[in-house]
Amino acid sequence: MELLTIADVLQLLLVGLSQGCLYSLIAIGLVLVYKATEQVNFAQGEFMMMGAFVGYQFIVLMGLPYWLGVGLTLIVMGAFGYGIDALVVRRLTGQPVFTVFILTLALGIALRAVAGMIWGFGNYTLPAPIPGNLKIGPVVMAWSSILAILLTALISVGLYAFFRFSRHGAAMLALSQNQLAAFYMGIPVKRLTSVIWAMSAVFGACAGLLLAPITLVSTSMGFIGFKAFAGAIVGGFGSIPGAVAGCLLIGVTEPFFDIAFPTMKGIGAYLVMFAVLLIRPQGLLAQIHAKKV
Amino acid sequence: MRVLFRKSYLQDIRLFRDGVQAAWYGGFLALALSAPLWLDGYFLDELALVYIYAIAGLGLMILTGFSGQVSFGQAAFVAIGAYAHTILMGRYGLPFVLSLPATALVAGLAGAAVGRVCSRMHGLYLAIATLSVAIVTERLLGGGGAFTGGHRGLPVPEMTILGLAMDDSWKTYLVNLTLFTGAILLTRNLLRTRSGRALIAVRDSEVSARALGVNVAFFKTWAFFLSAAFAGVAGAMLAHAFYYVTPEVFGMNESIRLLLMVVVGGLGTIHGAVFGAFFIVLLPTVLSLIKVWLPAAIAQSGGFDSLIFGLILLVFILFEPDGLYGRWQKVHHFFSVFPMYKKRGFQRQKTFLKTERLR
Amino acid sequence: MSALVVDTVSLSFGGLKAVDGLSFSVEKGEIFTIIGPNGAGKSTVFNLICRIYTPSHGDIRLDGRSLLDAKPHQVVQRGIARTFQNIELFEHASLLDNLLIGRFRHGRFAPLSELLFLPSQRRQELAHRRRAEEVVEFLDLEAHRHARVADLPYGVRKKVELARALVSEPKVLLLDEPSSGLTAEETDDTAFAIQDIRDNLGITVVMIEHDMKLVGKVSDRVLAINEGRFLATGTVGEVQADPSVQAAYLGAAA
Amino acid sequence: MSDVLTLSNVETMYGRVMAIRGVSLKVTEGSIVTIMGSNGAGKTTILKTISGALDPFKGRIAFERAEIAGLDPDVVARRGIAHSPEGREVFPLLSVRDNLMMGAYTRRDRDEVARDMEKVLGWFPVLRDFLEKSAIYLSGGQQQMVALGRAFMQRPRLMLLDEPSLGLSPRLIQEIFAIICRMNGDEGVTMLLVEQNANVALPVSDFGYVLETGRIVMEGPRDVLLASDDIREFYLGIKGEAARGDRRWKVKKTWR
Amino acid sequence: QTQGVSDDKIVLGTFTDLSGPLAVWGVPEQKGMRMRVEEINADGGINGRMLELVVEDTQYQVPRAMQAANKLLRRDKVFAMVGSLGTPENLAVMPQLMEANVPSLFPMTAAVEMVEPLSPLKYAFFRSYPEQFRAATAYFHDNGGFKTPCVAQIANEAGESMAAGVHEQLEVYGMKVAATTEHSATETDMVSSVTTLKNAGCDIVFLAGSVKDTILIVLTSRKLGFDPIFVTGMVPYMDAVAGAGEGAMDGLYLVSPFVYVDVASAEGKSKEIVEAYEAKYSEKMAPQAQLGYIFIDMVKTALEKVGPEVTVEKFTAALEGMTDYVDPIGGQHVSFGPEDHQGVETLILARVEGGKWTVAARGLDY
Ligand SMILES: Nc1ncnc2c1ncn2[C@@H]1O[C@H](COP(=O)(O)OP(=O)(O)OP(=O)(O)O)[C@@H](O)[C@H]1O
Ligand SMILES: Nc1ncnc2c1ncn2[C@@H]1O[C@H](COP(=O)(O)OP(=O)(O)OP(=O)(O)O)[C@@H](O)[C@H]1O
Ligand SMILES: CC(C)C[C@H](N)C(=O)O
Ligand SMILES: [Mg+2]
Ligand SMILES: [Mg+2]
Repeated sequence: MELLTIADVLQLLLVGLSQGCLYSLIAIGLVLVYKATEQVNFAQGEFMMMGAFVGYQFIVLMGLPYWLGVGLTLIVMGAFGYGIDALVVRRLTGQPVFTVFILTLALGIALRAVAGMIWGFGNYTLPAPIPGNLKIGPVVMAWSSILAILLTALISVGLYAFFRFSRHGAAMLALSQNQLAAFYMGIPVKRLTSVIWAMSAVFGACAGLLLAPITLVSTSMGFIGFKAFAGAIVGGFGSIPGAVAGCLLIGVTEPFFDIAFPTMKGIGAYLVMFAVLLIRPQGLLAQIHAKKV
Repeated sequence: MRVLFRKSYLQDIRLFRDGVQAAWYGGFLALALSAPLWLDGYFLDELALVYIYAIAGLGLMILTGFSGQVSFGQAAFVAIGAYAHTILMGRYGLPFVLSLPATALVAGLAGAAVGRVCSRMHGLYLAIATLSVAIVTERLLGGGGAFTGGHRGLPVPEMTILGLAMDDSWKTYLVNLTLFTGAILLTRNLLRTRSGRALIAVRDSEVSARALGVNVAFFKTWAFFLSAAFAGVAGAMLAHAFYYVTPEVFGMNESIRLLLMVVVGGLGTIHGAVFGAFFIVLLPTVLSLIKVWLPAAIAQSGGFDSLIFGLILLVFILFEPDGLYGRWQKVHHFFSVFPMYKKRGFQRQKTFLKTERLR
Repeated sequence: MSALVVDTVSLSFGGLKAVDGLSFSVEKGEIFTIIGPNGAGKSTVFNLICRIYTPSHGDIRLDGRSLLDAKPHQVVQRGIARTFQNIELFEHASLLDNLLIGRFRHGRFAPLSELLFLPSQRRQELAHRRRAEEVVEFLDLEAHRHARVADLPYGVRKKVELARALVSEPKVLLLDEPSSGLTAEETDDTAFAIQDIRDNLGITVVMIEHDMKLVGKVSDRVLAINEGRFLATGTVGEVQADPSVQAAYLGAAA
Repeated sequence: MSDVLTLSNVETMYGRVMAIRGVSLKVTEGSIVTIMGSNGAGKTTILKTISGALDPFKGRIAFERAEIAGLDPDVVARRGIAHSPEGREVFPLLSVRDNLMMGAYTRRDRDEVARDMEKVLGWFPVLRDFLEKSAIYLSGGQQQMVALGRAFMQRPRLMLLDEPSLGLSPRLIQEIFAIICRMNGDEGVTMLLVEQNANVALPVSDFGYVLETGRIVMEGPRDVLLASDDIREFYLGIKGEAARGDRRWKVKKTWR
Repeated sequence: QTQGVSDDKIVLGTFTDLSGPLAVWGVPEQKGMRMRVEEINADGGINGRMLELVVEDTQYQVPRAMQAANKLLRRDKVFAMVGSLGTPENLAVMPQLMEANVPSLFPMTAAVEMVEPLSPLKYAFFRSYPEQFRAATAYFHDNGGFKTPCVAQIANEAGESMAAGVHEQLEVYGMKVAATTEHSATETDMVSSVTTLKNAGCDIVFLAGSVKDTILIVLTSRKLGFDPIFVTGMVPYMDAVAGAGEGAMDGLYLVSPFVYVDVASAEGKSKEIVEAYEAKYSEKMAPQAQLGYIFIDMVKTALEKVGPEVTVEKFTAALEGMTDYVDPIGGQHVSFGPEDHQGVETLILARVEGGKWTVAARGLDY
């Protein structure tokens, strides 16, 4: 086998970076819900899939202009996320997080089926937000990948500021740590939780719209959520910078792993995660703390 | 309402709470044993499958329900069991009665290895770590070349026990029933002894468990060992039921299904594993039986089955977070106090969560 | 010989010196109380003894043998049992199961015998159960025997913790605020229980307590600390009379 | 003076267990009321039912004449009831400052909030050293201070305090009750206290209730209660001549 | 009395993927089958017996296939299994069928084991995956040739046996696969696989895969400026693949044992069927639907030959005697014989042009 050229390495790094950013976008949705409510949304990948399908509906099936379609998709998905919490997840307020975890697993199954029944089980193409590629010498990068990187950076910084400086951000942290006390403080726990779900569905939709041109729209595209999960875990589940770092780590190492073991493509992410957890069982930026007794 | 008078400590220790309960279980066992007399092959096979899944479920229950370690990788151990058994019997010619315990040991050791490595992980971290074990195992089995038969897998040798060919539904049914009963007994025994309680201690408070002398890492590993051994036995029996083992059989989906099973059944109870197995195994069957009555446009559309499956699970978790067994207890309570039942007498009070980020 | 010796032990969290060169020793069969203002480092001392933390300096000895080479789960083997200030019970298990877990150190890991529930196992279980029952009776917990611990009121849970520590039959019992959350009457009962534990069982008791009435009633010796450092020691009367203790801890009307 | 809070015939259940069996009580404006009772009497349950953390099975709860039974706790909190719960319930991973600021979540008056913060730090000067420290690392008593301070930061009209003295040093207990009196006197906050430490609580209260197994068995103004033998013996721990003295009245337990 | 045959009906069973990764195959297949069944029944059935088709969804999961098969065999008591989808699923179910003496007819997979070892109960429609890939290898070897053949394989049984065909045929030429990559079905990004292939300098890549991965590999290669010959087997034979990426799939080759007849190019009887399908389901008749339609039609033809008294033996004898069946849509010749249980004997080469499949060559072999 030939050695990789510098250009190849660059290319793979860039691909890893943009793939990592896509993982991050999904992971941010996941971590956001966790950070603010300590619920784990196993259906985040399916939220992303729904976002892609809704975009497909507006942009391809209904033929709306791209950015109008995107706007509508984000609105619809925001409402969808809010609704999922208000109608379904909220009923489990106070149940162990594990129960919510399982609930979202079932939700994922149902969402995949619903999407398939509405849009079919095939693979569909959705145009890229900015078509075409950026070519720098031998290295090619899709404009939409660059957009993904920018968006991820923007969202991470925005969320950091939100949790750091806003009253509601702090309230969300509080409610994830002690629901009863949060209620006692007069924090509208239920409404904030739904808002968080809406936000995470919107981020999921962004990821879906950006991912769609790369991997096609299909009911199974949500499986990428597992890798986002792995990334978030590597970073220390619950930390947004951690999630981004973890996803980038996984995104960047993955292609090199695949090249080294071409017949084992796809498991690199999990091995990296496992390796990190062996050394740091709580991930890079640990979110689990020792209890004081 | 039946009131239980305790007259000796043994009452809390022995297998059944009282004679009435013993009679119930005896009745169930008799019913199960006699099933081949009044059920046709189809239902026998389905029931056998229920037993097999229940064995795997009991294993997962020990791990997740009792020791509190969420595993998304149970299918990996089922797979290891299925392959170990097939290879031991097929390639090394071990007889069934030796191969099965050996399989349990192999799978158990694999589980212990994973458990040992993961003993510092908790909750979600552990869940995803074990999920990756399942994903990687599937791929490794597929890439295992001649030893595992690659993606094509391996044909499973006929089941012969001490020279008797198990070539009929009722025979395999009885074998599975026996193993299932055995698994229940072992689990029950575990729970009424010291190491079973250690698992519960680890689940509820590691700090306290340590203060009382429980070696937390060791017992986590032990739970993994037991659960994987159970899974291995289930895998071996699944292999026989499927005639053919391929890596696909034991993918991530199967892991998720197993976890859903114990949750729907009711986490943390032995009954839960059994109820869950009935639910998960028989639901598709029931669905396809009732589909006949539904309008074709709905019933024939792709996705209908998974939609209903997902929705039923959803509704279940929403309205009965304690699982099927929890529901059963309520029904039971209703009948035992029948004329005096107050609807809100079983009201779920509001509960509130505290962070699980503290260990 | 002293049962438990804490020898110039120090520990800091970040820049905060939680325990700072603290020494004391507890005699066998003594009821020894540690008092001190909130945040003085009392619970931290217990955590150090139980090996939850490792001291940055100093040594802790039980019956002359250093405890520092023990892992947290081996401390109870050496004969030290404890309760926690914030209650750390096995919430989803019954009271009895909590006590039976307390018996953990009196048994061996015997997988086959356990899984098959051999007759020897049955005998052991019966013995554990009898032991647990004695403690239940001793602390008047009969009514709650089969209740799920999570459903019990605060005060009862406090007692369950004491019971759980007791069934392990320790040589030294560490109690972190045993009377908090109890009424005066219940505090009295606790006082008698602590005395009985010492008198009848010969267990050495080290406790942290803020209720000076209880302290006065049961303690043989009292140690007052503040900011991780020694303040005063002696009988209750002596310590209470110490002006620095009065200023830091007791307040005006003590 | 009007009644701020009235409970009539409240029953609360846990699953099938009835913890409160028809409790009626009143809290008049500007007063301090104490509920006493032994372990498991249902004191915590009453407070939780008032603040909406539990739904009553039966009965009515009126706060400033509006029905609040069955409302969500956050709604009740915004109506002006602060609850300092049993077991402290601080936000473990937030800093002490954020914990206190959470108390002021519903308030918009920044300057007032800052002034209240100073007031709280003045009452509990130790907290000032730990402002940026996560609450989980505080000692038990320090957490209790955070919980009390946080409830005060809500600027409630009615404060429910569940065992505020739990785990505090004797000196702090005196100080806390002094603070409670001050809040009551200076800020006009009405107080409903649950306290084991009746020795300190009762003398500062205006009125008291005694709860046994979910029922109110005795009630009266402070002076009446302070004079009652039963109260003196069981809740104040003051032994009368005829009572048991320092001798134990229970059979001495032996085992082994 | 034969299982599944009563005075007024014959029950057929199938398990397929209606909501899993291969629902793109299963859903149209099922529709095509149902359409033919309904037509037959509307015409008064076969010798007075109506056909009944019981469909089970497996989601492409073996355990569910096992349960489905168990139900079809024992509860519905089907006379035969027709067009059941999936290699691992069929492999797992086959022993049960044999034991129950139920014929396995035209499973929707081209695994070799669907005919081998020869059994009176096993009949396949397709030429197998290895044959498809051997023929593909042979075709490109003979027409233009290649130096560095590579394989991009999906990590499952089907992918493995497709790749095996390439290996076998290359051996004939004394050549070896230069590079192999293996990806799972849920993979979303193929850059690394493509880079591996590109670095190995492949001039032909055999895509031993499924639907989505095929599209992704081709699209990614186009993006990275990697332009070898891409050849695949029958699995991605559908419009969605040809049309993906707005023309980017042009040039992709595919070897298939059946012909996809587009409504535009159809004529005569074939046109009628395709149009009837479109009218009924208001969607284009996918090749998978066409296969489903043909499968049932073949069963009907055989049953008609059997006559009023239907037994498994008579039925299989009729199938073995069916040497002159011509499929009503693609016009392909299908023949069986006592030693030959594989229906279609020819292979065609299709190619994407202008976002559509066109037949580039017929009669491929090796
Ligand atoms: N794990 C920790 N990390 C950081 N600081 C800690 C930790 N544990 C204790 N501290 C600090 O150490 C000091 C002593 O705490 P400790 O819990 O020992 O107090 P205490 O004497 O038990 O007080 P109290 O009577 O209130 O329970 C406190 O200031 C506390 O904030
Ligand atoms: N979650 C629960 N489930 C079932 N029963 C409960 C639950 N919580 C409390 N109880 C029961 O309700 C009764 C009242 O409990 P509560 O906590 O109100 O008592 P309390 O007076 O506050 O006691 P303490 O002084 O110990 O805090 C007790 O008998 C207790 O066993
Ligand atoms: C025709 C395809 C749907 C078959 C599938 N690739 C399999 O062999 O499993
Ligand atoms: Mg303390
Ligand atoms: Mg209370």
